[in-house]
Amino acid sequence: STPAATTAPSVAAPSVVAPSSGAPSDAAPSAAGSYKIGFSNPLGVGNGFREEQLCTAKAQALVSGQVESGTWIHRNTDAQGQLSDIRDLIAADVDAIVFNPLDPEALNPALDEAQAAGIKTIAIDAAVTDPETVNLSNDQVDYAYKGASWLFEQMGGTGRVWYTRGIPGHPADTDRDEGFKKALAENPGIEVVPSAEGVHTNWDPATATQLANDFIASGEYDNIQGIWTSGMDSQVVDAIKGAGKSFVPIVGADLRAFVEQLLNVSGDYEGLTGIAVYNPAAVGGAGVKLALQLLNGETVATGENNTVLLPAPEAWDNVSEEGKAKLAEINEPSIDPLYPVSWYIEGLTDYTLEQMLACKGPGE
Amino acid sequence: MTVTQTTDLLLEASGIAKTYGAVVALKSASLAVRPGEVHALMGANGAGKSTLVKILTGAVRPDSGTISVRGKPRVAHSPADARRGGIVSVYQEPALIPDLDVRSNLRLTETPLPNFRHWLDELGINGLDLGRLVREVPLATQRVIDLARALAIEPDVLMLDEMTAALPANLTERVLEVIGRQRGGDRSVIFISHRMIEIAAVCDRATVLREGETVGVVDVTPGSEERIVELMLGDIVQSMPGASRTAQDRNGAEPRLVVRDLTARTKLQGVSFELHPGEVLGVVALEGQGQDELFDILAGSDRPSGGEVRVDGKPVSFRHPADAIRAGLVYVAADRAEALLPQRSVRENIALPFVTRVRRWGPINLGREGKAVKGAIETLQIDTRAAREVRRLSGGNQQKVTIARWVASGIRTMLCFDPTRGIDIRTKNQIYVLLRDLAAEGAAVLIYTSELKEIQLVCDRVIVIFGGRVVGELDAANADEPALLRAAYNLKSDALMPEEIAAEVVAEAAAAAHPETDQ
Amino acid sequence: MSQAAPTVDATRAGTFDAIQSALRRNTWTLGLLVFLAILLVFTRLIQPTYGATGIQGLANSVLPLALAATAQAIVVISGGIDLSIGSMMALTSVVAASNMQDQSDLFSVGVVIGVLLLGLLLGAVNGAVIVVTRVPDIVVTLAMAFVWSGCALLVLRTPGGGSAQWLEDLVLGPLGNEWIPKAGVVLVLIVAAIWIPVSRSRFGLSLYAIGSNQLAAFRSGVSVGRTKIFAYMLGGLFSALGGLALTASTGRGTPVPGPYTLLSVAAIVLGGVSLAGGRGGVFGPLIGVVILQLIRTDMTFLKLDPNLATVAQGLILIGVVMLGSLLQQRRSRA
Amino acid sequence: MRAVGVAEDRNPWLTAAAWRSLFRDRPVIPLLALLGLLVILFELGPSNVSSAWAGGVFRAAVPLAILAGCQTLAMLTGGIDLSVGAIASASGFVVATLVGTTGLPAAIVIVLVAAGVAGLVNGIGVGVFKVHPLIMTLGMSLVVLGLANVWQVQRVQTGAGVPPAFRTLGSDVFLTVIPYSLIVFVPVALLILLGLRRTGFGRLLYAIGDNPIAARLSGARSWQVILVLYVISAVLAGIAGFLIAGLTNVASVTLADSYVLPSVAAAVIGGTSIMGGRGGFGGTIVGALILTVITSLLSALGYPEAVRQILFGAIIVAVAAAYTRVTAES
Ligand SMILES: Nc1ncnc2c1ncn2[C@@H]1O[C@H](COP(=O)(O)OP(=O)(O)OP(=O)(O)O)[C@@H](O)[C@H]1O
Ligand SMILES: Nc1ncnc2c1ncn2[C@@H]1O[C@H](COP(=O)(O)OP(=O)(O)OP(=O)(O)O)[C@@H](O)[C@H]1O
Ligand SMILES: [Mg+2]
Ligand SMILES: [Mg+2]
Repeated sequence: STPAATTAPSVAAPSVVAPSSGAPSDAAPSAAGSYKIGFSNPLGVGNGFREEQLCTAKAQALVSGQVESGTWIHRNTDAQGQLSDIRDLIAADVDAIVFNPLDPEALNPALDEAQAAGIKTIAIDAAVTDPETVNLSNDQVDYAYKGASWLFEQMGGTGRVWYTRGIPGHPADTDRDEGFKKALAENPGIEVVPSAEGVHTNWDPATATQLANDFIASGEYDNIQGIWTSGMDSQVVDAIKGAGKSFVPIVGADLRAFVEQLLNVSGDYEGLTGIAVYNPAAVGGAGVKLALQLLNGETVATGENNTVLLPAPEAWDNVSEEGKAKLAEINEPSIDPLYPVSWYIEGLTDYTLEQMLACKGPGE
Repeated sequence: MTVTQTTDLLLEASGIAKTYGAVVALKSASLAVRPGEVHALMGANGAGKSTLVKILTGAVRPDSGTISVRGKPRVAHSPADARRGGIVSVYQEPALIPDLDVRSNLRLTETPLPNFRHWLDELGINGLDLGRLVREVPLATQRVIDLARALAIEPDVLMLDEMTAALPANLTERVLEVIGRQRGGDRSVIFISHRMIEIAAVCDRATVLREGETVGVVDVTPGSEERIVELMLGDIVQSMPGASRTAQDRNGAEPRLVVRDLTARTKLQGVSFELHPGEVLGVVALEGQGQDELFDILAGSDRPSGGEVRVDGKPVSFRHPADAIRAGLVYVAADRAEALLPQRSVRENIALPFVTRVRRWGPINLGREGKAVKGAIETLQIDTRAAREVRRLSGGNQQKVTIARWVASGIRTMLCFDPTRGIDIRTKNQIYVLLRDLAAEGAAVLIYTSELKEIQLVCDRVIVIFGGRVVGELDAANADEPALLRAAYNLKSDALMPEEIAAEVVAEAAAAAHPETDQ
Repeated sequence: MSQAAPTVDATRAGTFDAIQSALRRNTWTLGLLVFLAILLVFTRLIQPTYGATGIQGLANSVLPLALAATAQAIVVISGGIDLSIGSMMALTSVVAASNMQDQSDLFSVGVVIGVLLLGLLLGAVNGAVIVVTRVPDIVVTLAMAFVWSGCALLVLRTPGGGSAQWLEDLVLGPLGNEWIPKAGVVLVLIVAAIWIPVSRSRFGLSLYAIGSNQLAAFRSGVSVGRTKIFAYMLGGLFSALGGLALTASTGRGTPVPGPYTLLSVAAIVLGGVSLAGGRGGVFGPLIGVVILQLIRTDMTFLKLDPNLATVAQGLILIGVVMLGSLLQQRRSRA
Repeated sequence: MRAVGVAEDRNPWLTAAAWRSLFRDRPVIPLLALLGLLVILFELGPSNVSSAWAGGVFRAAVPLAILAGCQTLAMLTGGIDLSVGAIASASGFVVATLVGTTGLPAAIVIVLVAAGVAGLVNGIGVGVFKVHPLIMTLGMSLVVLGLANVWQVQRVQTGAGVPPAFRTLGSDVFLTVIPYSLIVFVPVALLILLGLRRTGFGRLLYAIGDNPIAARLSGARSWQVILVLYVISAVLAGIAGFLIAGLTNVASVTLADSYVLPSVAAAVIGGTSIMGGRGGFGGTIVGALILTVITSLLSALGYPEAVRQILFGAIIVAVAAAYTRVTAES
């Protein structure tokens, strides 16, 4: 099954663009390369975004042909644990470490040690403050701003919004909060519940569902006009449906389950309006590609904070006809429902959908 | 010198009472110790000796009573407090910390090391490695260490609670010698032992406790043993219903239980006897003569190292109490703490054996169970007002529950280990009658009792165990208390044994009782 | 009648015996050391570049868990168990981080001292509640785990704060020789500085005493309740040190407890501390922590799924205890 | 013939002894009162008690109550089962990954058998090798968690495929109050309640926890009981895992981790003694409800997580101390 071939060509987004499935054929796995890549993901085992991120990284390492082997550390731990994982990778003598940081500052000592050992360090999905590390991230501020602006507009600029967030202290969560607050400042009629700080789902689907259930059960749900989620979207929608309440406009990410809810594929989500903001998990693959570029001595243009920003996130709602069409296009049925549908980033990743879904790195 | 000294006593206690829940350990105990004497504290098992010692040394708080040291009221609040006041005890149970080495144990109690070494030498233990962990040191040595530690503090009053029970002969001798030398100074020793010979050897006076009360103080002189025993036993038991003794008809009937040459390490050395249906066989022994092991083996809790046990003619070998129960040997423990589920109801306690086998794990037939339990409760006349939790029953009723358990499930052979310990006379009578009734219905009963007067009331026959051997067998008719006591102390006839022989026998018995696996 | 030789077997004192008994008493720790050495050799074999950097990383990785394990060891030796260690670490870590951020060095020294006192206080509360209510240790400390982590969230809702530079420098990098990690030196110094005097003191003996046999301890004149509270206070102190280690190594305070409570139990059991109390020391658990971490590192080198390291830790834990109880049963049968 | 207690003469409600015995013998009644108080607080405070709210509370309490049931059974014997979280998570997760290939019934059977094997190993460790239950089940939870993670990496799936049947069972509510999870819970609860009271096995659980020596002397082979106990506990944990997966609509390998400590707490609050021999499932159910209502109350009042945790802890200590006091031997 190669559904990518049918949908990909028609995607003509300006920023995050689908490659044609044939595009990366020139980068088909060649003889094993010489680099060793280390990868560290410290949490979200079972979280679709994080799983897909790992798979894209593996797939990119495979198709690059330059990677001899990868050491993939994908487990739930704390900042101290990620420090120790990065140190293990240093000791394992890898050439580059691609990691999703748990904290913007905590990892700096280990990153310094890595650089001292001649290892390239690339933070993906969120930034660290270590000056030598190249950060490759989605513009999380803009991500939040886009979705929130759409939501507040839907609400007519007034009303109460339930604000659910990710992991407290996580760089991406902090950035998204900034974007959300920016949109909020432009819409003085909007009130945030339960508090301006929102509630944290820890990007854990189970926690998100629990919070939603509690929120609905407490009766507070009846007093709100909109919901902003940090990617724990389909869980909230299902909780609302489970409680038999009517939907309010909701902001989510481009996870397939949510996209399908917005498209009302199953017919159970009549009346649901919402917007899916792209948050490509392919940042994992892009990170590996970037690491290889650095290893090959290519110069990479970075902006402020030594950061390479991914193209501005797209966002598609199910209110406009254009949005509906786009949602239908990007809905990629072979992808796991909890994975983001934006499985590639034009120009920054080279693998095919099948390679991503196979989730195998070099030598595996 | 301005204040008139009201007493020349070193330690005086009076009206001491202590109850543990429903158990009265001490009712009204008094004790007066003069300076420079070795004072024996005597009493049957459970008379309250240890409790009194614990109270005097602050290990236990009395409910009431007064204590004074050198004429001044002084109540110790903890053993450390008592030690500061010059009162130190070697308790019945070892008080050394098993996981610390000897040196650390000494530091813990702030014992002066040279003194300790001195006393250790005196007590006959040379070259002890102070770096050894206590749990690796043999029990007898532990006891001596405990004693040397106490002596090293040079206390005013030193209490020794059955300190010699676990010692081999030569150590016992040294200990007695050392204690004897304490006489005449201004320090005193309170000495507890069940061995008359030791009392006679070192003690000046003896205070006798019975059922928590001081019943007399005796000067220890040759011949005073009889007087002490008399005091320990109390009045002759009030009229009890004469147990209906069925005529014994053993002809043809196969013995229910045959024990041949049973040995258990050093504790049992070739015990043999037979138990017949319809018979109540008594076992009489002093503390620690191997009776515990005998009952443990028969109940399936312990394994013999040699010999043979036959039940209904078939040789048996039990690996678990369940095996013994299946063979029809049920066990009533003396220690209710071992037998009862304290937080469960009377019903659950009685019905426990019903459900132990895997195929009885399913739903309980409550009706049938209720009937069986009710029957047993009625048979034993258990007061069930506090039936929800067995621990709230009185001691006697608790003991009845442990028996009722087996009555409810039907008894072929019952092993009773001191079943009337610490229960009242009425309850005792009920239990005696019950045992006779069971025998009359064809059950066989083996009963060890520390209350010698029970023997004639329940038993048909009695065997006496001493030093792990059966040293005598008496018919119930001849088994009056003096006779039994003499037999139990292995004293032949009315005359006292020559001292050397007695010492040897005691030594042998002690060696046999030497529990090296403890701790 | 008196025989020449005493029937009681009392070994003669002698240096040989002393060494022998010291060896026998520390068999487990020595065995662990041997195992660790083998593991290091194995590590070197599968990863020939493993060297000074690896050791540095190892030391930095084990520091917080090592301190947690020390805390747990002390409490367990005294016959208790503390399920609130991870929460106390979180609380002390956020208190340290939130007060140290952007402060002068002098002030941050004050903060460190304050945090250590806080650790003592938290431990004292744990111990006092146990002694006063007579509720089993495991229930009280489980409940206190909720309380302390709730308090941590009150101090900092999200990871944040900062660490004084000197504190970070204290545990980061080598000390002189590249093979000597500061974190390791600091760990050994701290543990030795606190534990050796304690264990040599009468109080230390009391700790073992109440864990070994409470009744005998009481009769030996030990104040059981007070000793128990002290044990938990020491546990609190080491938890605070663990919290400071977290702050120092990450430069932040994190209010959500890490996995330290349960891993500390695993580490002490591996390190030869008996859960029944009274037996073991703190150095065995320290080696245990290093072994647990090194196994994880080796799995990384072998490119095995890091989650297999978790499986291995569990199996080692179970295996060790089963072995221990088998030996115990054999000994008591013999 | 036997006089009834003195309390008869006076108003039984006024004597301290009467209160003591109420707490001691019927802990469920004061617990229900506490629950009622909390519900009234809820009504007075943030919001109105609606049937939907009740439905939500029941739905959330069911998996907690089942896991607390595992703890209750283990605690009655003086044990504890810390592996229920890992087993529940793994069960929910593995069913979700298997259901596509094997179909639901087969997946359920496979998973419950696997859970039972984990429980069997627990039981062998605790019952035969006499490993401390805390260590045994902690080790087992590490093993199960690790294996589930490995499985996850092997399968390359998020476990998103929570079977619709589980979703209905775990999260749907009938007539706004009655969650479908009661279909599972009621039989399970009846089984535990009756099993503890009316079966030989239940009696033995209490007996072993109350006095293992007495149980042994009465002919019970503890290891058999403990073996079966941990198997039952693991299977119940597996079932709870299905419900949690259904409740959250996701299956992840850490799904039920956050339930472990509350499950112990619910059992303790419900009056089950961690020392064994005392307690029951009735109290545990109320304990689980109390914890759930507190959570709901605090989140409705807008209190942060911090306050909830502190309150949880305080309640556990207070209730446990009260039990210790009233059940202490007089
Ligand atoms: N901690 C306790 N709890 C309940 N009952 C106790 C306790 N300690 C002692 N008793 C009971 O108090 C009574 C007196 O016990 P104590 O130990 O003083 O007897 P003793 O005279 O020393 O007997 P022995 O010669 O057997 O040592 C016994 O019935 C005993 O069962
Ligand atoms: N805590 C309690 N709760 C309810 N009933 C109790 C409680 N304690 C004792 N009882 C009941 O009161 C009665 C008297 O008990 P107590 O223990 O005082 O008897 P006793 O005189 O010591 O008898 P025994 O000699 O058999 O020990 C018993 O029937 C017992 O069941
Ligand atoms: Mg009584
Ligand atoms: Mg005594």
